[in-house]
Amino acid sequence: MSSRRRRLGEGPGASLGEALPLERKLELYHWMRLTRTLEERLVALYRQTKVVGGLFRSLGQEADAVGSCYALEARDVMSPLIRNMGAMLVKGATPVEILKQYMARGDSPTRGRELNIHFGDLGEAGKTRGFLGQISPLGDMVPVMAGVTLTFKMRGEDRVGLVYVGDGATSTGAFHEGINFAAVQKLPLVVIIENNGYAYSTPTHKQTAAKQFVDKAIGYGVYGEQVDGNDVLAVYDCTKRAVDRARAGEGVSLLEFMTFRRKGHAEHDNQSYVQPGEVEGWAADNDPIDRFVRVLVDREKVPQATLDAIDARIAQEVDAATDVAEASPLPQPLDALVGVYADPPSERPLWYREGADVSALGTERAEGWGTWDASKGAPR
Amino acid sequence: MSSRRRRLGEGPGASLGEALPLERKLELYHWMRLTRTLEERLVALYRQTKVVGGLFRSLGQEADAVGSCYALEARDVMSPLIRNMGAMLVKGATPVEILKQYMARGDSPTRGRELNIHFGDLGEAGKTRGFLGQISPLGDMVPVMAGVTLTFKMRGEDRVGLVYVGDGATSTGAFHEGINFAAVQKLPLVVIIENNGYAYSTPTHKQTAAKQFVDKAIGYGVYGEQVDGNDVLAVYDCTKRAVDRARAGEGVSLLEFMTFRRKGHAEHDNQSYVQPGEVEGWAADNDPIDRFVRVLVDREKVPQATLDAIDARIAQEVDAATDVAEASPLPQPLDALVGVYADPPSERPLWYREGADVSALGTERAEGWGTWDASKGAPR
Amino acid sequence: MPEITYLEAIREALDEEMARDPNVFLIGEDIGAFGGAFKVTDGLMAKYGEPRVIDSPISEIAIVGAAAGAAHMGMRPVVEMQFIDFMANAYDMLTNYVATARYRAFLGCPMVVRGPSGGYVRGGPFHSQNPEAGFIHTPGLKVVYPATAEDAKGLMKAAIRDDDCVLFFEHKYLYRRIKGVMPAGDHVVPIGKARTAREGTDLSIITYAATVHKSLEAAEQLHAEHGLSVEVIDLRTLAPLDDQAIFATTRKTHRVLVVHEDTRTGGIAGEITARISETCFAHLDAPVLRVTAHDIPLPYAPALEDFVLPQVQDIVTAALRLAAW
Amino acid sequence: MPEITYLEAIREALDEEMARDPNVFLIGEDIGAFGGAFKVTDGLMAKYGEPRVIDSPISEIAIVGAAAGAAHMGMRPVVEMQFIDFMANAYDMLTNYVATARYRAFLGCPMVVRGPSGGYVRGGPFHSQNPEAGFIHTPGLKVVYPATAEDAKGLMKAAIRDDDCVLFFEHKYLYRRIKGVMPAGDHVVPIGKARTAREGTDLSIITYAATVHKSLEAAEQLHAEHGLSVEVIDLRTLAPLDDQAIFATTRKTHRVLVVHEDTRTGGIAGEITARISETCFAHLDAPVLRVTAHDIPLPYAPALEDFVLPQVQDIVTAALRLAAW
Ligand SMILES: Cc1ncc(C[n+]2csc(CCOP(=O)(O)OP(=O)(O)O)c2C)c(N)n1
Ligand SMILES: Cc1ncc(C[n+]2csc(CCOP(=O)(O)OP(=O)(O)O)c2C)c(N)n1
Ligand SMILES: [Mg+2]
Ligand SMILES: [Mg+2]
Repeated sequence: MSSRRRRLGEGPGASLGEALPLERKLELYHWMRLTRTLEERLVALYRQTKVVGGLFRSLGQEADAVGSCYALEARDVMSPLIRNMGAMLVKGATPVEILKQYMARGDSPTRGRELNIHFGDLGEAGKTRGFLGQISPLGDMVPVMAGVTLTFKMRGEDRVGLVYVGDGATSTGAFHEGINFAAVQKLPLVVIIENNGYAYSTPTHKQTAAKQFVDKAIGYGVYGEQVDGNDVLAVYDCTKRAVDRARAGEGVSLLEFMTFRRKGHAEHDNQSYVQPGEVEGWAADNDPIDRFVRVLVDREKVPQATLDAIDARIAQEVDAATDVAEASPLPQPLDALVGVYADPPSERPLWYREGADVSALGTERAEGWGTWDASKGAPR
Repeated sequence: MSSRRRRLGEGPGASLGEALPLERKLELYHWMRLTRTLEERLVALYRQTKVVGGLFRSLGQEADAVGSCYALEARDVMSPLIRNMGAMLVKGATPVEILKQYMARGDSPTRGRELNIHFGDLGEAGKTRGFLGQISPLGDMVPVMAGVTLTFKMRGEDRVGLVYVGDGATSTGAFHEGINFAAVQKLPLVVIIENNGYAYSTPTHKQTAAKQFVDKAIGYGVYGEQVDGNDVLAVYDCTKRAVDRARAGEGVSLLEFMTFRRKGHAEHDNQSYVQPGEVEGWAADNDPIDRFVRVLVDREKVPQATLDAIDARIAQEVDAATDVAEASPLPQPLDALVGVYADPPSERPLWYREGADVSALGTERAEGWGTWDASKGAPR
Repeated sequence: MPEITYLEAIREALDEEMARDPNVFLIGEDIGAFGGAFKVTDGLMAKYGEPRVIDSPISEIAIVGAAAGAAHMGMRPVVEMQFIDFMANAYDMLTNYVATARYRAFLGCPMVVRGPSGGYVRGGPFHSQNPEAGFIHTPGLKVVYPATAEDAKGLMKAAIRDDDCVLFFEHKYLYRRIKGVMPAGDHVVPIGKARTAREGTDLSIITYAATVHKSLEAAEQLHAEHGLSVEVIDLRTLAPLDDQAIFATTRKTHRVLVVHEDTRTGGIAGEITARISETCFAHLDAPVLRVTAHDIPLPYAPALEDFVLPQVQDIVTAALRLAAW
Repeated sequence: MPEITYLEAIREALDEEMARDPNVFLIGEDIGAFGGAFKVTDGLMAKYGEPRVIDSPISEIAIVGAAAGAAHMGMRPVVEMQFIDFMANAYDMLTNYVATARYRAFLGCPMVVRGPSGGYVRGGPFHSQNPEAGFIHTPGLKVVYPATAEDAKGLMKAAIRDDDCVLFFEHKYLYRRIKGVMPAGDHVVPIGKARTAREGTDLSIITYAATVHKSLEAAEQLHAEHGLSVEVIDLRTLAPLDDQAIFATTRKTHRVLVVHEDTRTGGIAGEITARISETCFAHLDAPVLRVTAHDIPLPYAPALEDFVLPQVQDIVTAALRLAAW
């Protein structure tokens, strides 16, 4: 049987999540808290109009991003979506990078070219952190990650890929073509559907007639599991199993994480379309951090002070990162001309651009600009 | 349960196909034989280089096209693929039309604009025959038929749509987006996957990792069945059930017909990639016409002479149609300029086209040219 | 009549056409109860009910294809792309299926594909595109791109009534910044006709969409500071191009500047230049010049976006050079 | 060295590059054991084995996307579109993902997307397309379209070695009709350089792909029958355009005819005309004229296809008008 699926709660045997040593569980706590704290800081900066463009929250979904990405090794590659800042942090993206990105700074990871968390660091194992920046058109990262993992397979590298899609993105042709291709090629790829109930304003029953997204696994001939996305240990458990399968050459897995988007699609969206009480219900009963705190304090007997200390450290880290980001330079207009192609390394300013300092350009390019060099990794 | 599926042979209860009265069974025989005879004539014309472009056979798949389309009512709409000439004949396309199309004649259904059986007759029930011409990019007809059937639903018309895709076409984004949309909207649409073992040279195991295509039904939340595609009565049975479901408002069905493409992708293809003996095996044991002849003669006690008479009538019909088609006019170059838009009704010839009779054009258009008029149906 | 915004004008057109013709329906992502990402369709589901306003899955191929199928059957679908950038996902369906349907199959595709387009809003590379050039190149499609609220309404009504597929680009920078008073009655602006946004005699600026406003500003400045009389032609329709208007202004001023927000290479300015060259060569006192975006995916940081996109000052600079030719 | 066909020249380039660089691999529909619909990749799976020649499902989005992912990791994928027309299905992936990768993410996409293109073969509307204009409009992509067997080989080798994505259009009419003797050694033709296919002084024809041969025929006829000396420039690369070659021939003959097989409106001729106008206005003794296909989806009946596509006689007629200006 190449396809199996499991319902919420019916875990097969001992949980790999439960079995994690306490210090690793505290790491999970750390990443979830950092995600939330950093997002809260971004909200503050957004309200101060220091964020350029929209702000996308993952409030209430931190377990899903963090727990899954935590199942990867450093050499593995992950491709996040807009609500996977937590996964990026786990993979080594820094608060400073994220803050600079959101503030469109000149020394941000994309130098002000791309939005919010659309950035990556991809390349050789050991030299790069192994995450790939998304683009906006939904579903496209699935074929691209099929290509990344195809390379692992062709080269016999012991690396696994993980790609997230939302419930909404499963409706795209790109998702379908990508997962089907990966399945046929038996690539070491884990595809995670974050079912958070909505795609923008569209509820899942307007997105698919399937009873559950994991039912798609059998149609692609891949392994499937569904899991409580707000239980960080269960998420880890489920993802780890899929990652292990991938690493063992057993091909693609399709995982469905059940969660809920507690904020609007972006900060401007007041969620008028959500049923009354739905958000409040999830916040009260099913906050992934609250749930995990209970596990840590009640079951694992972690003193509250230990968690408070982590929180305090994170608050400090985010403060410091904010200071760095706020002090960082804005992009220089002429930098817009650099790096569309490897050759020519830069465009010339259009003739009517009086004052454009053409001499600054020529065909020379600044170090690390424009072209990605595998031996150096992406510019930080 | 919105999804069910059935394996080859395990029919649920009495077969609607077996229950057909004999004269209707003889109609099925007629359409299958006409399909084969007409294709054989096309092969002869192809060898005489009277066919413009490629020739695509459905040899060994006649039951699948004919049996399924026969389950539709006259008011229903069907969208064929390249191997569904049989379905088009059932829906009222004439041998003359098909021959003229293949020979690119000026009074062919597309006036020499489109290839082979890429033509249709779509519009109001009663006024049109209800089939929609395909385009080459595979999968695209699924969304389009979703739109056609959406109209039936919006208007409360008692009409059903049927669209064919090959095993290969299931890999396209268009197929996925189209069937998913239709499923969510619960449209009266039957989607048939003709699994004939190959997409051009590509065997199905390189097309999908699923064990069977019908497994995709559950992932779309639609009703699914798999059937022996070379058993015309079983095909009818299975399709009729899906059509009845659609008509009753129960939404989309996904049917998988198991069959085999006994000729190359097109006439030029020598099928070097097929396993030795595979074609011969299907020809010897599983020819849909031979099988149905046995049913008719052995079980239904139809005298062979009755079948011979049908065959003779068809041979005559195809001969006569060939004469008409061969005598039909070639397209007039200036007709190329007519009907890209409703307004303007024609393009002007480019200035360097000396001798182009511009005066013949103007803004007047010939009757029935250029614009489809629902009250008249497509030009024949 | 009160002033309404460009966005409201589009909504008014949709509303009036839905009221007029029961075959008109809307389909797109989040356009129903939510009213669309920019609220263009706000209130229309409440007014016309669910069957006439369809919230679709995230499936641009499907919604364009379904619209085509419905259009064949006599419906008049209006498709919203949440951002026009995602039209790229339906490129095959639009260019191969929809554009050719009438010609190859005698099937009409009376449908509109509309959506927020264009930059100057810090939208970054995938929420700022101007993909019109990729479509004016496709026989069988019509393309409009209004610059005023009046035209937004009148062209939308014309687009819905057109018997062919019309791509309707709405400039999101103008959505709430531009207002107008709608002419009374059934206000329909014919597709294929340009508009003289400002009369002038010394040189012509041919443009459309957001850069109409930049060009008008530049024209004002050129007049005030340099005494130049600049004619500004707002194309409004990009396919079919209004050759008569283009040639008339060329013959009048003998100097033409084409301005567009789209990238330079392969943008529409090239086509316009070629047509002018072919037809009005003897009337030209200077080369046709182009002010466009740089050939770069649009970056989102304000300083970068402003550098890449054409600005008023660029138009002034180019116009002065042209005037001095 | 024996003569080989345009098609064999492409195969030879693929073969040599696969032998040279283990990162080069092929992906597409039916390209493996079957050798591709036109047999371009015939024998390469037998020679290099399955991992380096991948038969894909019918999934243009997936194969382009997968190629991009592999290219990021240092591979050099060569994607076959079974017909170039189906590139439309991957338009989003090509224009939004691939073209922008270096700019927005500093990720190289060294990949080639190649396939049989063009008409004159009774292929009908979906097997005859020339979609180059839709892509030269996209910053980040390179586009080549060779007319000779030598260039087919040399440009393919350059394309595979290029650090960016190159769209490689192969004219299927030329596949087996055009032959050439390959230069010895590692024959690489640089991307971005046009070729003078025929020297002349009275007027210039700027063209590429199949119409290079039609133009050469026309030039011969113009010489023989009218004593005209016609220069023919074969662009070879369409993005980036070889401005220097375009301007040089313009300054030499002062009369330019642009010929392409693609439809007229929005075709590349417009861009070329605009560049000439901007840069060489004073050198023009006549307008830049265009010979192109009619703006029509290509019909397949011979009489119709021949009418819609540019023919030798059209070029002669247009050249005579230009010469007489
Ligand atoms: C192809 C495409 N169409 C439309 C959009 C616009 N869009 C951006 S996010 C979004 C909703 C995504 O929903 P989902 O996939 O469920 O992810 P979530 O936001 O819930 O995490 C939409 C429609 C897009 N980005 N890409
Ligand atoms: C989007 C797209 N890609 C590629 C092709 C080229 N092509 C035409 S038919 C074919 C194989 C189709 O196989 P299948 O769907 O199984 O149908 P069959 O020929 O077996 O009936 C291919 C690859 C196409 N028509 N459309
Ligand atoms: Mg969601
Ligand atoms: Mg098949």
